[in-house]
Amino acid sequence: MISRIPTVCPYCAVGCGFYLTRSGMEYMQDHPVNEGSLCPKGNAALDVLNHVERLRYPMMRVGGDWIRVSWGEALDRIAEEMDRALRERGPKSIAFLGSAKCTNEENYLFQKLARLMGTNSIDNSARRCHSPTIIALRRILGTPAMTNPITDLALSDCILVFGSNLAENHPVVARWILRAKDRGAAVIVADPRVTPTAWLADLHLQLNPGTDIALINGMINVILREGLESRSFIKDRTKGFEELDVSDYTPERVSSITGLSAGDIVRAARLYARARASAIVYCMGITQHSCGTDNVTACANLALVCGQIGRPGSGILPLRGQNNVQGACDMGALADFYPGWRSVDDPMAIDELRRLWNAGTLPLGRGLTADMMPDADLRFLHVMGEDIVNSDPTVSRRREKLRRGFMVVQDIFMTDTAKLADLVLPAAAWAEKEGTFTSTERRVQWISRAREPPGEARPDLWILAEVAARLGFELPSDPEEALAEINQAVPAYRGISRSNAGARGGIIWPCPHPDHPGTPVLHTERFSTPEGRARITPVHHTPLERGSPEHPMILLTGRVVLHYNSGSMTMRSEGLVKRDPESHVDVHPEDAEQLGVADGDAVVVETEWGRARARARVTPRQKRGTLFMPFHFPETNMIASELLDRKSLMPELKVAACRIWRGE
Amino acid sequence: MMAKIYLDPERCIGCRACELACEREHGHPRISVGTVSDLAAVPLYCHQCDVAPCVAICYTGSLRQDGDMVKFDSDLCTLCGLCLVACPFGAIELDSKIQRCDLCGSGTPVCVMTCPAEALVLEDLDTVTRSTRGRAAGLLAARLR
Amino acid sequence: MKIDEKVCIGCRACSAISSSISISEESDVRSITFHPHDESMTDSLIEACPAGAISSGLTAESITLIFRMKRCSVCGEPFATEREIEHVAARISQMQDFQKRWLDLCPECRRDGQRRSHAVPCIRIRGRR
Amino acid sequence: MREILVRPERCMGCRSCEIACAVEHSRSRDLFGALSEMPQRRLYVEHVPEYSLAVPILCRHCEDAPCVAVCPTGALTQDALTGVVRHNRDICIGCWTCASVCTYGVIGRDRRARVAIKCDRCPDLDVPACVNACPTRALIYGEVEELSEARRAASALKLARGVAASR
Repeated sequence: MISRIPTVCPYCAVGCGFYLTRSGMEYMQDHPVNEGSLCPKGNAALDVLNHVERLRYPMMRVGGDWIRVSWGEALDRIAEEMDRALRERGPKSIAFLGSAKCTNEENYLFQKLARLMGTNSIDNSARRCHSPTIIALRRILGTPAMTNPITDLALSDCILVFGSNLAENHPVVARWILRAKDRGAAVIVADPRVTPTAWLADLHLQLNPGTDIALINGMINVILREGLESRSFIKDRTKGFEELDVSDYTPERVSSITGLSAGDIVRAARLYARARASAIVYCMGITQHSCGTDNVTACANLALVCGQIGRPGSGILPLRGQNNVQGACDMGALADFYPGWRSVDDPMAIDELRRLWNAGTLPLGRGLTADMMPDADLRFLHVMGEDIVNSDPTVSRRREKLRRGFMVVQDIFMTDTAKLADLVLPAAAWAEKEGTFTSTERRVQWISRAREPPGEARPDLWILAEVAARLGFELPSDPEEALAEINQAVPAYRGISRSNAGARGGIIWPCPHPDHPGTPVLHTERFSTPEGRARITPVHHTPLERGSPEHPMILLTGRVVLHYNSGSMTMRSEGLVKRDPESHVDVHPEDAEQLGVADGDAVVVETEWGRARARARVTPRQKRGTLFMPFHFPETNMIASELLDRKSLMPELKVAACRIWRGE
Repeated sequence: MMAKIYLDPERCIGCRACELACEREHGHPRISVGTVSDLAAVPLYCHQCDVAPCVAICYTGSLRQDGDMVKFDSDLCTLCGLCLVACPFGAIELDSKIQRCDLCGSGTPVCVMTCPAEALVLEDLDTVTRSTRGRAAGLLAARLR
Repeated sequence: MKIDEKVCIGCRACSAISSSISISEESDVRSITFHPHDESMTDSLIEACPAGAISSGLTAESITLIFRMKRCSVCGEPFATEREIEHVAARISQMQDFQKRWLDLCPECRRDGQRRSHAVPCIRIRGRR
Repeated sequence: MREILVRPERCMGCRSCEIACAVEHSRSRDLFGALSEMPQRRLYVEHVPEYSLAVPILCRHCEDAPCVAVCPTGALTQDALTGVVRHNRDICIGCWTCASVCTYGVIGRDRRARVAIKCDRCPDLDVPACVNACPTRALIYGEVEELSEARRAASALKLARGVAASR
């Protein structure tokens, strides 16, 4: 009997390793990313596994009650309802939501099932964190993923952090930034708030919300004016530089847009461009805007102009949110991409999959995303491990509309989404099944089964295979067999196997054949665009006109260190909840005084989308004129914006015009 | 000299992983993180003082100086609570027993192991001050060149 | 057992051993009630008392001793009896000439004060950025 | 306020300062006596191999010194007039909080008394022993204003020489 089994943390996308023992956990000191360390959520990971509220049996809604049913009944019913929806209304009436918390194998088979049923309405929560990254980096660099591994940050001489509070949201990343600082690296943090990440900064750019493009173009302006660009890199590795016109973005003008001093803009530009190796780290402060795709494009432009990409310590690092969000996207659990980043609008690319899957035809054109589902006339919705009601504002506000059709939710807890369903299936949690997770740095790691699932809970893969079998498709229920099929479908995963992904630290894709050691740094010699060059793409600042006389302030949203996304996991962890029990809203002291709000007061925050209650926290670290609310509490989602980035369908969750007053 | 836990406040990101780890290990956290003016975070824990006031006040010998560490023997403890009064750090708590850092027995304490930012280290004092001096000298020397 | 109320400092040692000694706290006072009890416990109580306030002998009635609590000079919360503080101050100064400025603070405010002083250099640098 | 100024460019790493410091803080106050007493260091000549330089690192007696701020017992105090950070061994509890916050790493541990040990700027001497002993005047002692004045004069001289040479 093995006394400890290696596993990967189920929370964020850093992909930290630790051991599960019979009674608890142990740190894994030889893991390449976390070296034994874990953040508070990682330390509390077992609370979820052992929780009394875990779903144990399949349950069907009959009238207002939940009735325990057998797996056979439940699975037959799913097949029957899906089949009926298809017969009566066609493939447009069915939809699927995959999960950035489920394995690659599960997401791969889930999207395959959706597409074999004739729909591209399959999506996952990546839509709400990095869909702009997917669109922009795929177009510009060819590969929509982090260019360098996390540990590479220790080799950087300048780290530019844009819109990421990584010290709270990816604490282990801070370890590598601190290592770089030990070597004398300069750290620049651009964020309207003074976060613990900003504590680490040598230069903190406290810019106005929504002015990222102006800042970046301003930096490029300085770089070009001072001749700090990399001429040879621009000439040999990129195209489109001639079209890049940033002459309007003088430090003085950018200063008036961003609220930063012109000197700080110049300093940031010089630090970034002059360093031997510079890295850009960004997160949802860049993506969750109606100009999210343009924001990412601007980041890429900056890196390309300076040639700061494709070397150790030098690259673009979008920090992704969930433990397998990179993998779920690689597997094509997206409304606009098939596995291996094949566009739904590219019949040639899809034809390869058609042959692999032995399918007659496969659907073309973008399917529905979660935001669109409440308003689509759906007859059947299958949700695998996502709590869209608590993570998606649009769905949250229109949740009742989801109930028009038959809804299946498979999850580990009775989430608010599951409560809407007609059928709820108990799923095995991460340590109770096998398969691969892909972390934010493209690191594919095999997890082993360390525990038995509670009651009759089953791995998602088994559930999918059983449903498929009833619909007349044969899908593998064994993760290794599924991975073998992924080898065929996703080029970057061609050489990935249980043995190399199961080794300590797994393997970083692209891994084109079984003996390949993996590719930690991308784009070292050529970019993965068809022409092998990166495409510099001009983008411009458009003012964020969100304020109005009724809603003069800007509400910012984000995460806090002790909670995670919709809270379906962390809110069930006693150690985390007791340390951070309720929603709060951060207010600058001068705003607070003007509004008559004191620390600890009950307040109401209103946006044009709704009202939420919270407790005020007065702190000078908040920028004047802005508020901040963590989005782990359902209240915040009820008032978040519904505006979309048209290129990626990312909702503008980061900012909303608002007002605040004291009251219950 | 024996290793103790030392803190570099400039590294601490206030994530409270040490608290959670300690609570998991001992049932009650013996290290507590607090933020100051939302600009810094400082974990607070027993310093294993060399001339410890808690040892001076303990009349049962339950707290005693053992080498460079303060050892605690719960069998001798009467739960009088005077060590809580004596400790200048407020690092001792009393629930159903005395809660105080014991460096997790042997090996590396869990708070040190789990700290993502390497703000807590288990070192002996000489190593800590030597590396600080090295850094200070390095910075000065780098500026001269 | 007999209790010498002039010597007793109002700590929690005896009440932790014997169920016939009860302790209660109300804003500014801690009361300890000694009920008549099984005399076989007396030896261990004598041994457990840090102040030497317990001796052998018979007591027929319940006695309640009332101790004034010391309030923290920062937050104002009571945290120990005044006698306990005096006892600690005296015991530590037998060994060394301490300033003992922390004895006026509750443990929470001691932690808070330590954190503040630790954070001073960080705040000085970070506040300027 | 008189300070010890370090001019690392002059330091040749002879460690005369360390020896003088040990002698001054020994009971016997002579070299052989000091050695037999196993002296403990209060100042440190650090060798920086990357730059092949020796840099004397000693207590700066910082303004608003962090070590004084964190000392829970008041064993470390700062003289308002001279700025000297003094350590009272009798009330030190050996918690090493001072040592862990010191940015220079110059608070050590007295092996016997198990309490902190640090530079006291030689209260019995007019000029600290280390400064007296330095053969290259890498350590100098004086008012900060005087010291900067001397530095200004030196750079003015350097510039003037350059101008004169180019004429």
